[in-house]
Amino acid sequence: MIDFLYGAAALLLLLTGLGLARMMWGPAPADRMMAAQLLGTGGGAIALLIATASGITAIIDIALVLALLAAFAAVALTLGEPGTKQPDGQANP
Amino acid sequence: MILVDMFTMAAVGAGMFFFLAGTVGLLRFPDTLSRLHALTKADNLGFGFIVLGLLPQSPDVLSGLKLVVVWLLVQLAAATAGQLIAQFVGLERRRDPAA
Amino acid sequence: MTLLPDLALVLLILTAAVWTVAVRDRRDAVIGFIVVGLLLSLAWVRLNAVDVALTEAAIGGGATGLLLLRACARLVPRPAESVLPHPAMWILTGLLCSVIAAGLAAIVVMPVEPPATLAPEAAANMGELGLGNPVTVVLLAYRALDTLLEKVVLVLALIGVWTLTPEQFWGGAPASLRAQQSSGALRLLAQVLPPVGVVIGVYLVWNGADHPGGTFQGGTVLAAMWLLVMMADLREPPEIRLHTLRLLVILGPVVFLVAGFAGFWIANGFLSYPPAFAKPIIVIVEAALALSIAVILGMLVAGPAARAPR
Amino acid sequence: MIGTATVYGLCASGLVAIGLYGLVLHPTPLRKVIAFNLLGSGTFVLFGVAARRGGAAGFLADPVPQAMVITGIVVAFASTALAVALLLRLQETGASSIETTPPEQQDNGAS
Repeated sequence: MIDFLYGAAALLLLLTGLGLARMMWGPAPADRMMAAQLLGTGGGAIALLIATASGITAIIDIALVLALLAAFAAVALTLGEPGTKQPDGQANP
Repeated sequence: MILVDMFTMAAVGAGMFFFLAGTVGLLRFPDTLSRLHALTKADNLGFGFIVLGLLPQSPDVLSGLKLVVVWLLVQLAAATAGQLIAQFVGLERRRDPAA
Repeated sequence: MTLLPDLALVLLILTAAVWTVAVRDRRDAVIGFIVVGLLLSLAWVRLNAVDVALTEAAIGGGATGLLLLRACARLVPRPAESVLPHPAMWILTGLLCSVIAAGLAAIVVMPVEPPATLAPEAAANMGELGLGNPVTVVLLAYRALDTLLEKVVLVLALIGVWTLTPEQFWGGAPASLRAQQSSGALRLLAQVLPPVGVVIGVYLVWNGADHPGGTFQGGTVLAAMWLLVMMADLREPPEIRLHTLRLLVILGPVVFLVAGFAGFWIANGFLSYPPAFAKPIIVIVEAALALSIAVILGMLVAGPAARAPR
Repeated sequence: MIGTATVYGLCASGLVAIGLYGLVLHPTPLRKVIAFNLLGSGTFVLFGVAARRGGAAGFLADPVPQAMVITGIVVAFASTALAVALLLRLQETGASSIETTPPEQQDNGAS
């Protein structure tokens, strides 16, 4: 069972790692952010698998923090670029 | 005991399958919004199945509870991030229709 | 255990790092840096450093990414950005960096025997204090002076940021953090997530006494929740002249100092605790520190005042 | 025989080199800040390797380097924030050698 869980974690790392190709290809910033997003949730799942396999339950807390902040980068992306118009017509400082 | 382990293997395996589908979709789908669709599948179903599979293996009630909380948080984050990224794509397209 | 997963993880980290440095667009570079941070937190798990992994997940994946993306949103790109140094410079720098990497790698491959460790000293401290997390023991008892000075550094950094306020805006509020486009989804997230996040932050601080976690991790999570509320435009950043805000900023270091000086007459010297009360004192200090860290990190991201006080 | 710690030690050396390269060669300050953070992460991982090797007295890893790294990560964040604030102020005052930004780069609520 433990070997299975470690194996699953390794495979998951490989899968989410393949997602990094999308980060490099892009082409839009949104595509790159999606790769980061996949890595955030994939990393959480990997942490859960390792936590269960190793019996160190504290690792679950890492998944907790990763899940809590998973949407954070996507929110920060919407802060925009300088010189773009805001909805109320003012230029973004 | 064996039954529980089999359940875990099946559920984690199903979770891996959805992560695989999500990654393949993220890499192979032709445009940004359909890639986003693939991603949210991995987030929701893949993560959900893995948590479901790990639940019977959790050593105490608190750990199990935390697993469920993690899953709920990922649900919320995936849904919101999906929305926000889609809005961001729309915003970029309006600014620069060529992109 | 085979080393293959570790090798794969290392390869991913290095690929993402190279891409971060090599990519043209600076916002893409920030995304690359966030990815490196996420991967590194997994690496810390493999290095058996769960406390550090928590910190890296909270700061590397969350707070630094937000700070840098916000910088991208406010800094106008300059035309000089496309000017690159001469190719001979690249090659020379590349060679020099490879030499440094090779030197570090040589140190890593040929380790000292037996490995240097201070773990037994830390363990000796642990028995006296009644805490279960060795890293917290080191942070708040064995090397408490370092932690205290680090808090002072945080306060100094915030003062440094605040001194960059233009004359006419002194005392006012930092620039708004609101997103480019108001969004129902974001507002929902900022209403649902903070209650859960605050519970998790407090849990990390409380749990930090005996298990991985602690003031930094909890404080960062609290700061992240506050920033989320500000980004969703539910709250504006507070004016920096507010006395409550300034009190909260120095609360942690002051409580830590008071506990430290109290050590002179209730125990045997600066920053030493009487064994009977060590745990309650440390928990109180941790709570105050976490609150201060949350406020300081939030205000560091918000930046100097950008509008006149009302 | 190469152990887990060694693998991550090599990773750390690579990170330091990559970060240093970017720090030296990138012309823009913001990219330098990012590269500097990569360099810092590499240094932290080196500490982590030392911690993992120093696992003794019943610990999986030496807690002292771990505590130093946690302190380091937080200080690195604070200095990054200060650097970003300095860059923004530099832009506002237009004090850089290349003046391309209009001087009124201030917040909406300024008026």
